[in-house]
Amino acid sequence: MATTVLYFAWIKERIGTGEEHIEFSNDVSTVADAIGVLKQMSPQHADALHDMTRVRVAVDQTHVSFNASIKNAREIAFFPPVTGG
Amino acid sequence: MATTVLYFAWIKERIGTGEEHIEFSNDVSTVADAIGVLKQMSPQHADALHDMTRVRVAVDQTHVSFNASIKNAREIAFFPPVTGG
Amino acid sequence: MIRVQDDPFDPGAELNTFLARNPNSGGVANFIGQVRDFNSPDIDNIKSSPSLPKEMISSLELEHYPGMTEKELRRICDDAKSRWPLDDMIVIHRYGVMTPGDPIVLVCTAATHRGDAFAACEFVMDWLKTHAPFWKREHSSTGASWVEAKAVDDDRSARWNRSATESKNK
Amino acid sequence: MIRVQDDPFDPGAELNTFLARNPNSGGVANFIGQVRDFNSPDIDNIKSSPSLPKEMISSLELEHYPGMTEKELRRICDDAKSRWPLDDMIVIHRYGVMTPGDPIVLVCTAATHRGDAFAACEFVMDWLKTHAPFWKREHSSTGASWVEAKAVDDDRSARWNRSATESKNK
Repeated sequence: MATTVLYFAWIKERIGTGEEHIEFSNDVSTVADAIGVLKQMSPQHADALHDMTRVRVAVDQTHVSFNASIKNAREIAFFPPVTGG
Repeated sequence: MATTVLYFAWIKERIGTGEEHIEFSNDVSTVADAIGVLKQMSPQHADALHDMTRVRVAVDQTHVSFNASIKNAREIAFFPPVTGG
Repeated sequence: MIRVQDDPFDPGAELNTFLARNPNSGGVANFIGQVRDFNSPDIDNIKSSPSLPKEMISSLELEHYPGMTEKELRRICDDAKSRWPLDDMIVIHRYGVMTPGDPIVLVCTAATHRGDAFAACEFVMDWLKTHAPFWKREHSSTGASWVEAKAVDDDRSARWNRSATESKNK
Repeated sequence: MIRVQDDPFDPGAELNTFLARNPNSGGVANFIGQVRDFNSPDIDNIKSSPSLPKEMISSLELEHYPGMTEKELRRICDDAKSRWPLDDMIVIHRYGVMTPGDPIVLVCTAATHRGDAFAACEFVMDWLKTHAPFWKREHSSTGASWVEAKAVDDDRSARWNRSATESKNK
Protein backbone atom coordinates (compact mmCIF):
# COMPACT_ATOMS: atom_id res chain seq x y z
CA MET A 1 0.00 0.00 0.00
CA ALA A 2 1.78 3.13 -1.24
CA THR A 3 1.68 6.36 0.71
CA THR A 4 1.25 9.67 -1.11
CA VAL A 5 4.08 12.03 -0.20
CA LEU A 6 3.53 15.72 -0.99
CA TYR A 7 5.99 18.63 -1.05
CA PHE A 8 5.19 22.34 -1.11
CA ALA A 9 6.91 25.68 -1.75
CA TRP A 10 10.74 25.62 -1.80
CA ILE A 11 10.81 21.98 -0.66
CA LYS A 12 8.90 21.04 -3.80
CA GLU A 13 11.29 23.14 -5.90
CA ARG A 14 14.40 21.56 -4.45
CA ILE A 15 13.12 18.01 -4.74
CA GLY A 16 11.85 18.71 -8.25
CA THR A 17 8.41 17.20 -7.78
CA GLY A 18 5.32 17.90 -5.68
CA GLU A 19 4.04 14.36 -5.33
CA GLU A 20 5.48 10.86 -4.97
CA HIS A 21 3.96 7.50 -4.14
CA ILE A 22 6.17 5.51 -1.83
CA GLU A 23 5.87 2.03 -0.36
CA PHE A 24 7.36 2.36 3.13
CA SER A 25 8.57 -0.85 4.78
CA ASN A 26 7.03 -1.99 8.04
CA ASP A 27 9.84 -0.68 10.25
CA VAL A 28 9.11 2.87 9.10
CA SER A 29 6.64 3.85 11.77
CA THR A 30 7.08 7.60 12.43
CA VAL A 31 7.44 10.78 10.40
CA ALA A 32 11.12 10.90 11.45
CA ASP A 33 11.63 7.36 10.10
CA ALA A 34 10.01 8.36 6.80
CA ILE A 35 12.30 11.38 6.52
CA GLY A 36 15.27 9.07 6.94
CA VAL A 37 14.06 6.98 4.02
CA LEU A 38 13.28 10.00 1.83
CA LYS A 39 16.74 11.55 2.37
CA GLN A 40 18.29 8.39 0.86
CA MET A 41 16.28 8.75 -2.34
CA SER A 42 18.36 11.49 -4.00
CA PRO A 43 20.78 14.34 -3.22
CA GLN A 44 17.84 16.71 -3.87
CA HIS A 45 15.74 14.97 -1.21
CA ALA A 46 18.68 15.04 1.20
CA ASP A 47 19.23 18.74 0.55
CA ALA A 48 15.56 19.71 0.89
CA LEU A 49 15.05 17.79 4.12
CA HIS A 50 18.42 18.24 5.83
CA ASP A 51 17.41 21.12 8.14
CA MET A 52 14.31 19.92 9.95
CA THR A 53 13.91 23.20 11.83
CA ARG A 54 12.75 24.63 8.48
CA VAL A 55 10.35 21.80 7.68
CA ARG A 56 6.81 21.20 8.89
CA VAL A 57 4.75 18.08 8.36
CA ALA A 58 1.12 17.03 8.08
CA VAL A 59 -0.21 13.47 8.12
CA ASP A 60 -3.56 13.02 6.41
CA GLN A 61 -3.94 16.80 6.30
CA THR A 62 -3.39 17.39 10.02
CA HIS A 63 -0.33 19.15 11.47
CA VAL A 64 1.81 16.67 13.41
CA SER A 65 5.27 16.54 15.01
CA PHE A 66 8.18 14.44 13.75
CA ASN A 67 7.54 11.63 16.21
CA ALA A 68 3.94 11.15 15.02
CA SER A 69 2.96 7.74 13.69
CA ILE A 70 2.54 7.20 9.95
CA LYS A 71 0.92 3.78 10.32
CA ASN A 72 -2.18 3.75 8.08
CA ALA A 73 -1.31 7.21 6.77
CA ARG A 74 -2.57 7.78 3.25
CA GLU A 75 -0.88 11.15 2.78
CA ILE A 76 2.22 12.76 4.27
CA ALA A 77 3.07 16.37 3.37
CA PHE A 78 6.30 18.30 3.91
CA PHE A 79 6.37 22.08 3.72
CA PRO A 80 8.06 25.20 5.13
CA PRO A 81 6.43 27.15 7.97
CA VAL A 82 3.25 28.66 6.51
CA THR A 83 3.07 32.29 5.37
CA GLY A 84 -0.54 32.93 4.32
CA GLY A 85 -2.96 35.58 5.47
CA MET B 1 -21.83 87.74 29.59
CA ALA B 2 -24.36 84.90 29.45
CA THR B 3 -23.29 81.28 29.37
CA THR B 4 -25.06 78.84 27.09
CA VAL B 5 -26.35 75.88 29.10
CA LEU B 6 -27.27 72.75 27.11
CA TYR B 7 -29.20 69.64 28.16
CA PHE B 8 -29.41 66.31 26.34
CA ALA B 9 -31.45 63.09 26.36
CA TRP B 10 -33.67 62.54 29.44
CA ILE B 11 -32.20 65.57 31.20
CA LYS B 12 -33.48 67.76 28.37
CA GLU B 13 -36.88 66.06 28.56
CA ARG B 14 -37.22 66.55 32.31
CA ILE B 15 -36.14 70.18 32.22
CA GLY B 16 -38.36 70.85 29.20
CA THR B 17 -35.76 72.68 27.12
CA GLY B 18 -32.42 71.85 25.50
CA GLU B 19 -30.83 75.27 25.75
CA GLU B 20 -30.77 78.19 28.17
CA HIS B 21 -28.68 81.35 28.40
CA ILE B 22 -27.76 82.13 31.96
CA GLU B 23 -25.81 84.96 33.55
CA PHE B 24 -23.91 83.31 36.42
CA SER B 25 -22.75 85.63 39.19
CA ASN B 26 -19.03 85.95 39.97
CA ASP B 27 -19.08 83.59 42.95
CA VAL B 28 -20.19 80.73 40.69
CA SER B 29 -16.80 79.37 39.75
CA THR B 30 -17.15 75.59 39.30
CA VAL B 31 -19.52 73.21 37.59
CA ALA B 32 -20.79 72.15 41.01
CA ASP B 33 -21.57 75.80 41.82
CA ALA B 34 -23.47 76.14 38.54
CA ILE B 35 -25.51 73.02 39.30
CA GLY B 36 -26.48 74.57 42.64
CA VAL B 37 -27.79 77.64 40.82
CA LEU B 38 -29.61 75.62 38.15
CA LYS B 39 -31.40 73.43 40.72
CA GLN B 40 -32.98 76.60 42.18
CA MET B 41 -34.48 77.57 38.84
CA SER B 42 -37.46 75.19 38.82
CA PRO B 43 -38.68 71.89 40.29
CA GLN B 44 -37.92 70.35 36.88
CA HIS B 45 -34.30 71.50 37.06
CA ALA B 46 -34.03 70.21 40.61
CA ASP B 47 -35.48 66.85 39.59
CA ALA B 48 -33.28 66.44 36.52
CA LEU B 49 -30.09 67.34 38.34
CA HIS B 50 -30.71 65.82 41.77
CA ASP B 51 -28.75 62.58 41.23
CA MET B 52 -25.33 63.65 40.03
CA THR B 53 -24.14 60.04 39.64
CA ARG B 54 -26.39 59.94 36.58
CA VAL B 55 -25.19 63.24 35.12
CA ARG B 56 -22.10 64.00 33.07
CA VAL B 57 -20.84 67.44 32.11
CA ALA B 58 -18.82 69.11 29.37
CA VAL B 59 -17.43 72.65 29.41
CA ASP B 60 -16.83 74.12 25.98
CA GLN B 61 -17.32 70.68 24.46
CA THR B 62 -14.75 68.90 26.61
CA HIS B 63 -15.62 66.31 29.26
CA VAL B 64 -14.88 67.66 32.75
CA SER B 65 -15.51 66.72 36.37
CA PHE B 66 -17.85 68.60 38.72
CA ASN B 67 -15.04 70.56 40.33
CA ALA B 68 -13.87 71.98 36.97
CA SER B 69 -13.81 75.76 36.57
CA ILE B 70 -16.48 77.49 34.51
CA LYS B 71 -14.67 80.84 34.44
CA ASN B 72 -14.71 82.08 30.82
CA ALA B 73 -16.83 79.09 29.79
CA ARG B 74 -19.06 79.85 26.81
CA GLU B 75 -20.96 76.57 26.89
CA ILE B 76 -21.81 74.09 29.64
CA ALA B 77 -23.61 70.85 28.76
CA PHE B 78 -25.35 68.35 31.03
CA PHE B 79 -26.16 64.87 29.82
CA PRO B 80 -26.50 61.23 30.94
CA PRO B 81 -23.62 58.78 30.45
CA VAL B 82 -23.23 58.35 26.70
CA THR B 83 -24.65 55.33 24.86
CA GLY B 84 -23.56 55.67 21.24
CA GLY B 85 -21.67 53.27 19.01
CA MET C 1 -11.46 61.11 8.70
CA ILE C 2 -14.63 61.64 10.70
CA ARG C 3 -18.21 61.80 9.52
CA VAL C 4 -21.25 62.32 11.72
CA GLN C 5 -24.38 62.11 9.65
CA ASP C 6 -28.15 61.73 9.63
CA ASP C 7 -28.08 59.87 6.30
CA PRO C 8 -27.59 56.13 6.13
CA PHE C 9 -24.23 54.88 4.85
CA ASP C 10 -23.18 51.79 2.93
CA PRO C 11 -20.53 49.87 4.94
CA GLY C 12 -19.29 47.85 1.95
CA ALA C 13 -18.88 50.93 -0.23
CA GLU C 14 -17.08 52.77 2.59
CA LEU C 15 -14.78 49.80 3.15
CA ASN C 16 -13.89 49.59 -0.54
CA THR C 17 -13.18 53.32 -0.73
CA PHE C 18 -10.95 52.99 2.32
CA LEU C 19 -9.08 49.99 0.86
CA ALA C 20 -8.59 51.77 -2.47
CA ARG C 21 -7.11 54.74 -0.62
CA ASN C 22 -4.66 52.49 1.28
CA PRO C 23 -3.38 49.86 -1.16
CA ASN C 24 -0.07 49.59 0.69
CA SER C 25 -1.48 48.85 4.12
CA GLY C 26 -1.03 45.14 4.75
CA GLY C 27 -3.80 45.05 7.33
CA VAL C 28 -7.18 46.74 7.48
CA ALA C 29 -9.43 46.11 10.47
CA ASN C 30 -12.96 47.35 10.74
CA PHE C 31 -16.02 47.25 12.90
CA ILE C 32 -19.68 47.88 12.19
CA GLY C 33 -22.29 48.39 14.91
CA GLN C 34 -25.85 47.61 13.86
CA VAL C 35 -29.29 48.34 15.32
CA ARG C 36 -30.69 45.14 16.85
CA ASP C 37 -34.39 44.37 16.85
CA PHE C 38 -34.69 43.37 20.47
CA ASN C 39 -33.43 45.52 23.26
CA SER C 40 -30.21 45.24 25.17
CA PRO C 41 -31.27 43.99 28.63
CA ASP C 42 -33.43 41.31 27.01
CA ILE C 43 -30.53 39.87 25.09
CA ASP C 44 -28.96 38.50 28.21
CA ASN C 45 -32.31 37.33 29.53
CA ILE C 46 -33.06 35.45 26.35
CA LYS C 47 -29.97 33.35 26.83
CA SER C 48 -30.79 32.31 30.37
CA SER C 49 -34.58 32.15 30.03
CA PRO C 50 -35.68 31.50 26.46
CA SER C 51 -39.32 31.74 27.49
CA LEU C 52 -39.16 35.45 28.34
CA PRO C 53 -40.98 37.62 25.82
CA LYS C 54 -38.75 39.66 23.53
CA GLU C 55 -39.48 43.33 23.46
CA MET C 56 -39.23 44.14 19.77
CA ILE C 57 -37.61 47.40 18.86
CA SER C 58 -39.33 49.20 16.04
CA SER C 59 -36.81 52.01 15.78
CA LEU C 60 -33.76 53.52 17.40
CA GLU C 61 -33.33 57.24 17.85
CA LEU C 62 -29.85 58.59 18.34
CA GLU C 63 -29.46 62.05 19.81
CA HIS C 64 -26.07 63.73 19.76
CA TYR C 65 -24.28 66.93 20.72
CA PRO C 66 -23.41 68.63 17.41
CA GLY C 67 -19.94 70.13 17.54
CA MET C 68 -18.76 68.21 20.57
CA THR C 69 -19.37 64.89 18.82
CA GLU C 70 -16.97 65.73 16.00
CA LYS C 71 -14.47 67.21 18.45
CA GLU C 72 -14.55 64.15 20.68
CA LEU C 73 -14.25 61.69 17.78
CA ARG C 74 -11.27 63.65 16.49
CA ARG C 75 -9.65 63.47 19.94
CA ILE C 76 -10.19 59.70 20.05
CA CYS C 77 -8.69 59.26 16.56
CA ASP C 78 -5.70 61.44 17.42
CA ASP C 79 -5.19 59.41 20.56
CA ALA C 80 -5.30 56.16 18.55
CA LYS C 81 -2.76 57.54 16.06
CA SER C 82 -0.42 58.44 18.92
CA ARG C 83 -0.66 54.93 20.37
CA TRP C 84 -0.26 52.81 17.21
CA PRO C 85 1.49 53.35 13.86
CA LEU C 86 -1.51 53.73 11.57
CA ASP C 87 -1.60 54.55 7.87
CA ASP C 88 -5.18 55.80 7.93
CA MET C 89 -8.46 55.61 9.79
CA ILE C 90 -12.09 56.55 9.33
CA VAL C 91 -15.01 56.83 11.75
CA ILE C 92 -18.57 57.21 10.49
CA HIS C 93 -21.39 57.57 13.03
CA ARG C 94 -25.07 58.11 12.35
CA TYR C 95 -27.58 60.06 14.37
CA GLY C 96 -31.34 60.43 13.98
CA VAL C 97 -33.87 57.65 13.49
CA MET C 98 -32.75 54.17 12.45
CA THR C 99 -34.44 50.82 12.02
CA PRO C 100 -33.20 47.33 13.01
CA GLY C 101 -30.33 46.11 10.84
CA ASP C 102 -29.18 49.66 10.02
CA PRO C 103 -25.47 50.32 10.51
CA ILE C 104 -24.92 52.87 13.31
CA VAL C 105 -21.15 53.14 13.33
CA LEU C 106 -18.22 52.13 11.16
CA VAL C 107 -14.55 52.27 12.18
CA CYS C 108 -11.78 51.33 9.72
CA THR C 109 -8.07 51.30 10.54
CA ALA C 110 -5.18 50.62 8.18
CA ALA C 111 -1.67 49.66 9.26
CA THR C 112 1.41 47.74 8.17
CA HIS C 113 0.92 45.24 10.99
CA ARG C 114 -2.47 43.71 11.69
CA GLY C 115 -2.03 43.88 15.47
CA ASP C 116 -1.90 47.67 15.28
CA ALA C 117 -4.96 47.83 13.03
CA PHE C 118 -6.95 45.55 15.37
CA ALA C 119 -5.91 47.32 18.57
CA ALA C 120 -6.63 50.79 17.21
CA CYS C 121 -10.03 49.75 15.86
CA GLU C 122 -11.09 48.20 19.16
CA PHE C 123 -9.71 51.14 21.13
CA VAL C 124 -11.67 53.64 19.04
CA MET C 125 -14.87 51.64 19.54
CA ASP C 126 -14.32 51.34 23.30
CA TRP C 127 -13.60 55.05 23.71
CA LEU C 128 -16.32 56.14 21.37
CA LYS C 129 -18.80 54.09 23.42
CA THR C 130 -17.81 55.87 26.61
CA HIS C 131 -16.82 59.35 25.38
CA ALA C 132 -18.64 60.38 22.20
CA PRO C 133 -21.80 62.32 23.12
CA PHE C 134 -24.53 60.12 21.66
CA TRP C 135 -27.65 58.91 23.44
CA LYS C 136 -29.80 56.03 22.27
CA ARG C 137 -33.55 55.88 22.68
CA GLU C 138 -35.37 52.70 21.77
CA HIS C 139 -38.92 52.74 20.48
CA SER C 140 -40.91 49.54 20.97
CA SER C 141 -44.51 48.46 21.39
CA THR C 142 -44.28 49.41 25.08
CA GLY C 143 -43.15 52.98 24.35
CA ALA C 144 -39.84 54.78 24.15
CA SER C 145 -36.98 54.55 26.62
CA TRP C 146 -33.46 55.90 26.90
CA VAL C 147 -30.83 53.19 26.82
CA GLU C 148 -28.79 52.94 30.03
CA ALA C 149 -25.00 53.04 29.82
CA LYS C 150 -23.35 49.68 30.55
CA ALA C 151 -20.70 49.11 33.19
CA VAL C 152 -18.98 46.67 30.83
CA ASP C 153 -18.32 49.55 28.44
CA ASP C 154 -16.61 51.53 31.18
CA ASP C 155 -14.51 48.48 32.00
CA ARG C 156 -13.54 47.93 28.37
CA SER C 157 -12.60 51.59 28.02
CA ALA C 158 -10.56 51.55 31.23
CA ARG C 159 -8.45 48.61 29.99
CA TRP C 160 -6.66 50.99 27.62
CA ASN C 161 -5.64 53.25 30.50
CA ARG C 162 -4.25 50.31 32.38
CA SER C 163 -2.24 49.05 29.44
CA ALA C 164 -0.91 52.54 28.78
CA THR C 165 0.30 52.73 32.38
CA GLU C 166 1.72 49.21 32.22
CA SER C 167 3.74 49.93 29.08
CA LYS C 168 5.08 53.13 30.61
CA ASN C 169 6.20 51.18 33.66
CA LYS C 170 8.06 48.60 31.57
CA MET D 1 -18.40 29.71 5.96
CA ILE D 2 -15.07 29.11 4.27
CA ARG D 3 -14.00 29.92 0.75
CA VAL D 4 -10.56 29.25 -0.75
CA GLN D 5 -10.41 30.59 -4.26
CA ASP D 6 -8.20 31.57 -7.17
CA ASP D 7 -10.62 34.33 -8.23
CA PRO D 8 -10.42 37.83 -6.77
CA PHE D 9 -13.16 38.83 -4.33
CA ASP D 10 -14.81 42.15 -3.51
CA PRO D 11 -14.40 42.88 0.24
CA GLY D 12 -17.18 45.50 0.33
CA ALA D 13 -19.66 43.23 -1.40
CA GLU D 14 -18.72 40.33 0.91
CA LEU D 15 -19.11 42.56 3.96
CA ASN D 16 -22.54 43.76 2.86
CA THR D 17 -23.72 40.20 2.19
CA PHE D 18 -22.48 39.19 5.64
CA LEU D 19 -24.23 42.15 7.32
CA ALA D 20 -27.48 41.43 5.47
CA ARG D 21 -27.33 37.83 6.67
CA ASN D 22 -26.83 38.95 10.30
CA PRO D 23 -29.10 41.95 10.90
CA ASN D 24 -29.45 41.08 14.59
CA SER D 25 -25.77 40.95 15.43
CA GLY D 26 -24.91 44.15 17.27
CA GLY D 27 -21.23 43.92 16.38
CA VAL D 28 -19.47 42.84 13.21
CA ALA D 29 -15.67 42.87 13.13
CA ASN D 30 -13.65 42.21 10.07
CA PHE D 31 -10.15 42.13 8.72
CA ILE D 32 -8.71 42.38 5.23
CA GLY D 33 -5.12 41.48 4.36
CA GLN D 34 -3.79 43.12 1.21
CA VAL D 35 -0.76 42.57 -1.03
CA ARG D 36 1.80 45.30 -0.40
CA ASP D 37 4.06 46.63 -3.10
CA PHE D 38 7.31 46.47 -1.17
CA ASN D 39 8.43 43.34 0.58
CA SER D 40 8.16 42.47 4.21
CA PRO D 41 11.77 42.63 5.49
CA ASP D 42 12.19 46.02 3.81
CA ILE D 43 9.26 47.50 5.64
CA ASP D 44 11.10 47.45 8.94
CA ASN D 45 14.31 48.64 7.28
CA ILE D 46 12.56 51.60 5.70
CA LYS D 47 11.57 52.86 9.12
CA SER D 48 15.08 52.72 10.56
CA SER D 49 17.02 53.57 7.39
CA PRO D 50 14.93 55.61 4.97
CA SER D 51 17.78 55.64 2.46
CA LEU D 52 17.63 51.88 1.77
CA PRO D 53 16.20 51.08 -1.65
CA LYS D 54 12.72 49.60 -1.66
CA GLU D 55 12.44 46.35 -3.50
CA MET D 56 9.20 46.73 -5.40
CA ILE D 57 6.98 43.70 -5.60
CA SER D 58 5.40 43.20 -9.00
CA SER D 59 3.29 40.22 -7.97
CA LEU D 60 2.61 37.79 -5.19
CA GLU D 61 2.10 34.09 -5.76
CA LEU D 62 0.28 32.11 -3.14
CA GLU D 63 0.67 28.33 -3.15
CA HIS D 64 -1.58 26.22 -0.97
CA TYR D 65 -2.37 22.63 -0.04
CA PRO D 66 -5.79 21.91 -1.53
CA GLY D 67 -7.93 19.90 0.85
CA MET D 68 -5.86 20.58 3.95
CA THR D 69 -6.37 24.33 3.57
CA GLU D 70 -10.14 24.01 3.81
CA LYS D 71 -9.85 21.45 6.62
CA GLU D 72 -7.50 23.66 8.63
CA LEU D 73 -9.60 26.79 8.16
CA ARG D 74 -12.65 24.86 9.28
CA ARG D 75 -10.79 23.70 12.40
CA ILE D 76 -9.78 27.29 13.18
CA CYS D 77 -13.35 28.53 12.75
CA ASP D 78 -14.74 25.73 14.91
CA ASP D 79 -12.18 26.58 17.56
CA ALA D 80 -13.19 30.27 17.44
CA LYS D 81 -16.86 29.32 17.80
CA SER D 82 -16.06 27.21 20.85
CA ARG D 83 -14.17 30.10 22.48
CA TRP D 84 -16.60 32.98 21.85
CA PRO D 85 -20.38 33.22 21.39
CA LEU D 86 -20.57 34.08 17.68
CA ASP D 87 -23.61 34.47 15.48
CA ASP D 88 -21.73 33.88 12.25
CA MET D 89 -18.33 34.04 10.62
CA ILE D 90 -16.78 33.88 7.19
CA VAL D 91 -13.21 33.36 5.99
CA ILE D 92 -12.25 33.97 2.36
CA HIS D 93 -8.66 33.30 1.28
CA ARG D 94 -7.20 33.61 -2.18
CA TYR D 95 -4.45 31.58 -3.79
CA GLY D 96 -2.69 31.97 -7.13
CA VAL D 97 -1.16 35.15 -8.53
CA MET D 98 -2.07 38.56 -7.07
CA THR D 99 -0.89 42.11 -7.61
CA PRO D 100 -0.22 44.85 -5.04
CA GLY D 101 -3.41 46.19 -3.48
CA ASP D 102 -5.31 42.93 -4.07
CA PRO D 103 -7.15 41.55 -1.03
CA ILE D 104 -5.63 38.21 0.04
CA VAL D 105 -7.81 37.34 2.99
CA LEU D 106 -11.07 38.47 4.56
CA VAL D 107 -12.38 37.42 7.98
CA CYS D 108 -15.79 38.61 9.24
CA THR D 109 -17.24 37.76 12.65
CA ALA D 110 -20.69 38.65 13.98
CA ALA D 111 -21.64 38.64 17.65
CA THR D 112 -23.98 40.25 20.16
CA HIS D 113 -21.01 41.81 21.97
CA ARG D 114 -18.28 43.59 20.07
CA GLY D 115 -15.51 42.19 22.30
CA ASP D 116 -16.37 38.66 21.14
CA ALA D 117 -16.45 39.73 17.49
CA PHE D 118 -13.05 41.46 17.79
CA ALA D 119 -11.36 38.65 19.70
CA ALA D 120 -12.62 35.92 17.35
CA CYS D 121 -11.59 37.89 14.26
CA GLU D 122 -8.07 38.50 15.56
CA PHE D 123 -7.76 34.90 16.77
CA VAL D 124 -8.73 33.53 13.36
CA MET D 125 -6.17 35.77 11.66
CA ASP D 126 -3.42 34.81 14.10
CA TRP D 127 -4.10 31.08 13.75
CA LEU D 128 -4.60 31.24 10.03
CA LYS D 129 -1.19 32.92 9.70
CA THR D 130 0.51 30.09 11.58
CA HIS D 131 -1.62 27.06 10.68
CA ALA D 132 -3.32 27.40 7.29
CA PRO D 133 -1.09 25.80 4.62
CA PHE D 134 -0.34 28.77 2.36
CA TRP D 135 3.08 29.87 1.12
CA LYS D 136 3.83 33.29 -0.31
CA ARG D 137 6.34 33.90 -3.07
CA GLU D 138 7.16 37.46 -4.00
CA HIS D 139 8.15 38.42 -7.51
CA SER D 140 10.20 41.59 -7.87
CA SER D 141 12.79 43.06 -10.23
CA THR D 142 15.46 40.99 -8.47
CA GLY D 143 13.64 37.70 -9.03
CA ALA D 144 11.29 35.52 -7.02
CA SER D 145 11.68 34.52 -3.39
CA TRP D 146 9.68 32.58 -0.85
CA VAL D 147 8.55 34.70 2.07
CA GLU D 148 10.00 33.61 5.41
CA ALA D 149 7.65 32.96 8.32
CA LYS D 150 7.85 35.59 11.06
CA ALA D 151 8.55 34.87 14.70
CA VAL D 152 6.07 37.60 15.64
CA ASP D 153 3.28 35.53 14.05
CA ASP D 154 4.20 32.54 16.21
CA ASP D 155 4.15 34.79 19.26
CA ARG D 156 0.77 36.26 18.36
CA SER D 157 -0.64 32.81 17.80
CA ALA D 158 0.80 31.51 21.08
CA ARG D 159 -0.94 34.29 23.05
CA TRP D 160 -4.24 32.48 22.56
CA ASN D 161 -2.87 29.30 24.12
CA ARG D 162 -1.68 31.25 27.10
CA SER D 163 -4.98 32.97 27.63
CA ALA D 164 -6.83 29.65 27.25
CA THR D 165 -4.62 28.17 29.96
CA GLU D 166 -5.01 31.23 32.13
CA SER D 167 -8.80 31.16 31.97
CA LYS D 168 -8.81 27.46 32.80
CA ASN D 169 -6.69 28.14 35.88
CA LYS D 170 -9.04 30.85 37.14
